[in-house]
Amino acid sequence: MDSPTVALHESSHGEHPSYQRHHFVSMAQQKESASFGMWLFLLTEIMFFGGMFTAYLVYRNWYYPAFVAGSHTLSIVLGTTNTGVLITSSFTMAMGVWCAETRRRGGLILSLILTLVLGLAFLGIKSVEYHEKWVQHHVPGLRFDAMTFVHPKAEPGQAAEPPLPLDMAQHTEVYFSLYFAMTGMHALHMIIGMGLLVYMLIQAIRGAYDNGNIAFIENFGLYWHFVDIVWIFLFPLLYLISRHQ
Amino acid sequence: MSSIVSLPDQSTARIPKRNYLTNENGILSWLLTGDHKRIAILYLISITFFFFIGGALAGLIRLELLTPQSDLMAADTYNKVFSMHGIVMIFLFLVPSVPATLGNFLIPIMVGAKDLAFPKINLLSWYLYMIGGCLTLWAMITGGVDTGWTFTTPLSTHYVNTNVVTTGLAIFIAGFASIFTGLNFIVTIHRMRAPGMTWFKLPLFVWSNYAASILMVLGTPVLAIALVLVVLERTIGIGVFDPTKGGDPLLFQHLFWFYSHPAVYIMILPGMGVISEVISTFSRKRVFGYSAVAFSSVAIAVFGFFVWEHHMFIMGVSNYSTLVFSLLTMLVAVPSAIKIFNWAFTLYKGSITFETPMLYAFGFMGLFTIGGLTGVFLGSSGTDIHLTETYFIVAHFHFVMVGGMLMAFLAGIHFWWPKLTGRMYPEKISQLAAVVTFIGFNFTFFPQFLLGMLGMPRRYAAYPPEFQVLNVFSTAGATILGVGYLLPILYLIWSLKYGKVAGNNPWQATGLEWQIQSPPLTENFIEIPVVTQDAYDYEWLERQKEREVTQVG
Amino acid sequence: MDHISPVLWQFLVKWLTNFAVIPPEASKVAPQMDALLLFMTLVSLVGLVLVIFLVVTFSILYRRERHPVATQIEGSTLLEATWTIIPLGLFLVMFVWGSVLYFRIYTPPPNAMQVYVVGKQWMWKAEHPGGQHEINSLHVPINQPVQLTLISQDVFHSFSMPAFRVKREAIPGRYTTVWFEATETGTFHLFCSQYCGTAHSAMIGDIVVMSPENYKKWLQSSTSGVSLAQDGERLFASLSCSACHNGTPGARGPNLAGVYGSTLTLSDGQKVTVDDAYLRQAILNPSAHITQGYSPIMPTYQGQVSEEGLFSLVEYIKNLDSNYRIKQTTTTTELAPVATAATPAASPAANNGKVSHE
Amino acid sequence: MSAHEEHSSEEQHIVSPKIYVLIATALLLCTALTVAASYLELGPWNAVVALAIAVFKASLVVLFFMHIKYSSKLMKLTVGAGLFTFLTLVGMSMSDYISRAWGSF
Repeated sequence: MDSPTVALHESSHGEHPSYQRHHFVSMAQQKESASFGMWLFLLTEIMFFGGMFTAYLVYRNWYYPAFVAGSHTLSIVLGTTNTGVLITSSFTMAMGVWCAETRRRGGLILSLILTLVLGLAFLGIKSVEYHEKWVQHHVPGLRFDAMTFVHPKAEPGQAAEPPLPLDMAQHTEVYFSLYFAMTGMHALHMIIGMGLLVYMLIQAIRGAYDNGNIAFIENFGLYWHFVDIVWIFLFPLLYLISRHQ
Repeated sequence: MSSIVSLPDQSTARIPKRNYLTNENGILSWLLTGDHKRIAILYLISITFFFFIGGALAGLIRLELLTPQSDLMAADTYNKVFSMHGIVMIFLFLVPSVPATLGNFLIPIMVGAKDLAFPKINLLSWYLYMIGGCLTLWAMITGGVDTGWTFTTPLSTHYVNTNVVTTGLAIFIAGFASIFTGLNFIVTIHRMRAPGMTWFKLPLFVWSNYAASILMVLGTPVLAIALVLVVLERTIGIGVFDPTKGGDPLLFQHLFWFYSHPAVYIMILPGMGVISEVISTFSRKRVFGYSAVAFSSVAIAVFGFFVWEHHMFIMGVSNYSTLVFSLLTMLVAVPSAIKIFNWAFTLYKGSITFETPMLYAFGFMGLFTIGGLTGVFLGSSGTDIHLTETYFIVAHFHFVMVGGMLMAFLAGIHFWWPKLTGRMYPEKISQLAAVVTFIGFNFTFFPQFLLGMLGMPRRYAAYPPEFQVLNVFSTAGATILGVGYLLPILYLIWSLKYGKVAGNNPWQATGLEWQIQSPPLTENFIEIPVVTQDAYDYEWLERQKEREVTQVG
Repeated sequence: MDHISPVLWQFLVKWLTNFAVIPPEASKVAPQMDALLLFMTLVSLVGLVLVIFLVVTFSILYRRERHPVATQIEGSTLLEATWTIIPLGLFLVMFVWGSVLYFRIYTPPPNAMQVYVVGKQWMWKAEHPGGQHEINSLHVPINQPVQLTLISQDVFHSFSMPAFRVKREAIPGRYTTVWFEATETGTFHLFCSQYCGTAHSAMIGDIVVMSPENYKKWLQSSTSGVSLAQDGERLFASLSCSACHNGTPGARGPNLAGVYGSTLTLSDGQKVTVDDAYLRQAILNPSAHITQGYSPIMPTYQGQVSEEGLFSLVEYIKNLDSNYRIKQTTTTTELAPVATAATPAASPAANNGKVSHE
Repeated sequence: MSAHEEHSSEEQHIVSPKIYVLIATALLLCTALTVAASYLELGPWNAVVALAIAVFKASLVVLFFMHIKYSSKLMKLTVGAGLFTFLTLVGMSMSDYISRAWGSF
């Protein structure tokens, strides 16, 4: 065949579903493209958080005692709970995708609601933690007092943390800067995700996904799981530094 | 002088009635378009606008440097002018220049697709770019920013009170425009190729844009987070880069250059793609060592991530990592050398004509060779000590970015102008413009190499009087260069109405884009083509023409 | 030449008479740098000429008029390998040569004379061990290795001396060092070459290289009467450092006499060499620099001592001998005889830095 | 290599909910494990264990929740590329920070 510009008829694909965009040859191509595009977007997200992970690694090595002390002011109960909440929401989202794939509208709506509720719970717990930091003067820049580490107060029912020398105590501000930057960016991703969840919920109730056009849900699923993965790393890095001390 | 231009009979030729420009009318049909070709045109208009803003600022810089004293403007005004020149030129012109205009227009056609994979995201990319651009202008009008385009901490976070936050956000937003463009290209090139279009049948323009897209997607977010941290440090005072709080200001530079060095390749790689197309077409020959050129693009992209620290050799990084990064820098120079020689040998036993795009391509080869080789001066850590932070650096990256990229951009614009608009640009005056640009460029930037050797630091509003003569040469050259850049915009606009009708394939080139009408239909291809020929297969093209003749006959 | 405007004419004459492509070679490393630069320039020229030659020759030989039909060629592995390997080899030579130079410039010899430099918006402040302070200028003797220890008080600056082919950034919060040995007397440019804000281009000064005799005179005429180490001693007392670091048995802090240059074991088991940078860190961030066997009771002096004061303290600790008195070698009066020693050229090493270590 | 012909035939792989339940349980267990491990005195191994568990958890999410196990080679390569660049950023940056302590000059 010596005629490249002559057409190849897409006879194999017969009728196209209504939601297939005109420039795609087939539904499979559209689907693959969408999820590939989503993955590439997630790569940019990896690198976005990557910058902060690099900073974390540098300063953790430099100011290890400050990182330990800062980490010990975080509530391990709330942190663990939140990890559980987020993992569960990831699970409900995965179930949502499954329901959408198998065209179970009721299941999809339920999964989305559960995911939304769990996401809200996560943010709620996070805001409790943030509030606690604010009360304790642990918010870098705005309300920070290194002396709380030089003269640590004993929590009720617990022994006081060992005091830090002033110079190291001052470096806890670096820890909290990273803590707020990393969890803040993570929370921002959660908030964006919640907005999308509400949108999808409305669409699902309207029955927009009943025809099998579920690329949006699948790709959102990828996004949501990615947010979960970020937290899976943030949790041990921020909460679990030398808890045995 | 003979040429390969084969235009249709101008008395009967018409621009096809139905094409992407005439498909819909009204301003909204442009602002809400999903058509990659229209978005390319939107991008073309906007980057030209920003190019001339950046160019005007460059003119101010050269005027100020005419005399040793800072007499045209005060030092802080000068600082704002060169900062804005850098920011506008890099983030609003060079990064999107070839990919967002020519790439947007051509990549889907070259791979045989009807559009990019995500038309709406493509449009979103343009809007993000415009928001970023307008914010930058807003920052400039309301007081400017004087950190330089590098936003070095702690200068940017604590020691200036100009619009760092606005500009930082603007670049953050414009960065996402670049990410979305790159993402779209990668998906399109992977997923939307026409039947038979294997990787090694792709034009080299596609390869080089693919490589650049990888850098955009993986590099830009690191710049984004670095800027976010700067903004947070400036507004609420967190302490990630602040040395008084225990932060390391060098960390910012690590993150910044992790993007901003690969950004150099984001800027130059698509330009190299243009050169491959142009040189092949005007020497009627397959690019010498197609796969070497293709792989060298990818090699540049991959190695590009491993060399960023050469911007920081004298800044107190560890000597040992300097060794590593210097070595890797030497390695990244090799693929560029390969490309230059492969292009030169593409001419060997070709059948060469000298239309404007080819002249620009020759200009590119000369200037990029100089720019690339002087890069080695800076990559070798010892000589870097003497030459860095001087005008040598300025000359080096202008040779690469302006002498290289801008030449390639102009080559590409002229080369594909018939495809974009359906009309030819006027040949004689554009050849003149190419020559004027080349001469003006050398006049402007070559003296700066000497200034750098002599040790004149960059970003100086006032300088010791002994440097004046070379600065006067440079400013004089800049006026010639300015003329060289004004000419194309004038005659290209003129040609929109009065240019000759170009026909489908005025250059007798082989790419898929030349086998369809000019300007193309909105859907590019009536039927998706099946590709059997290699890229740059001029014998295939001849057979095609013969067949058409016999069929018509 | 009346058709050229007089201004332009003047310009050209001035340029042609003063034309230079490199600044004066005024340091020991300058010829070495220029040799490498020359090598690179030659290689680049050969490369450039080769590319131009190929393009021009092919353009003439294979232009359409002469060669109407192109011969299709796939490529040539042999040729491509050639222009991969030869540039790679040349670049590697440049890498090795450049790295040798880099290490040479950033590794001060042990006998170098010390000058401390603080960069701040927008001036350079140089402090000599003898207590001479100067702003935006640096006086150094000829044929004598000089080590600069640099720090910035605010933003990044860069101490650039083109005539010596040497520059180094002064960065906030950390010492950097560089050294040079001037080989020519005269006045040379000093630039700040890292953009540092509004008056960046005004942050310039002079480097004055003097003969040993003139340098001695300059030292005497510009002395402040208090050497850096003496100033450090005063600070050491007023900050009550001596309360713990007094060298007595049972003192709460380690004995600092002779600590400079030694290897310490820290409380976390790490071994460190005590240098300027370490001393500065130990004063500002003591808790991470506790010598093994001592308890972490030292308070931080962050914010209480200026960068100049830190230099004084460092210089004081460097010059402590066992009875906590500064050695007299570092005072201005004592320095002079060393500089005018009988064979100054033969023993540039015989300067205060060397002597004080013995 | 051409895209669509290959993949149009490939049917969408639907992961069964059983696997999701299994993975979610594993993730929750690992969370408990990592908390418990942090209370053990392991010296420098504490960080290693915490990171190893986190990497394991993340792999589970990527492979099963995000269907990479059932995806094309291209997707696997994409994930690999992201990981590679991330490690480049961290590793090459750390090459400066780690070796700064080696030599004072």
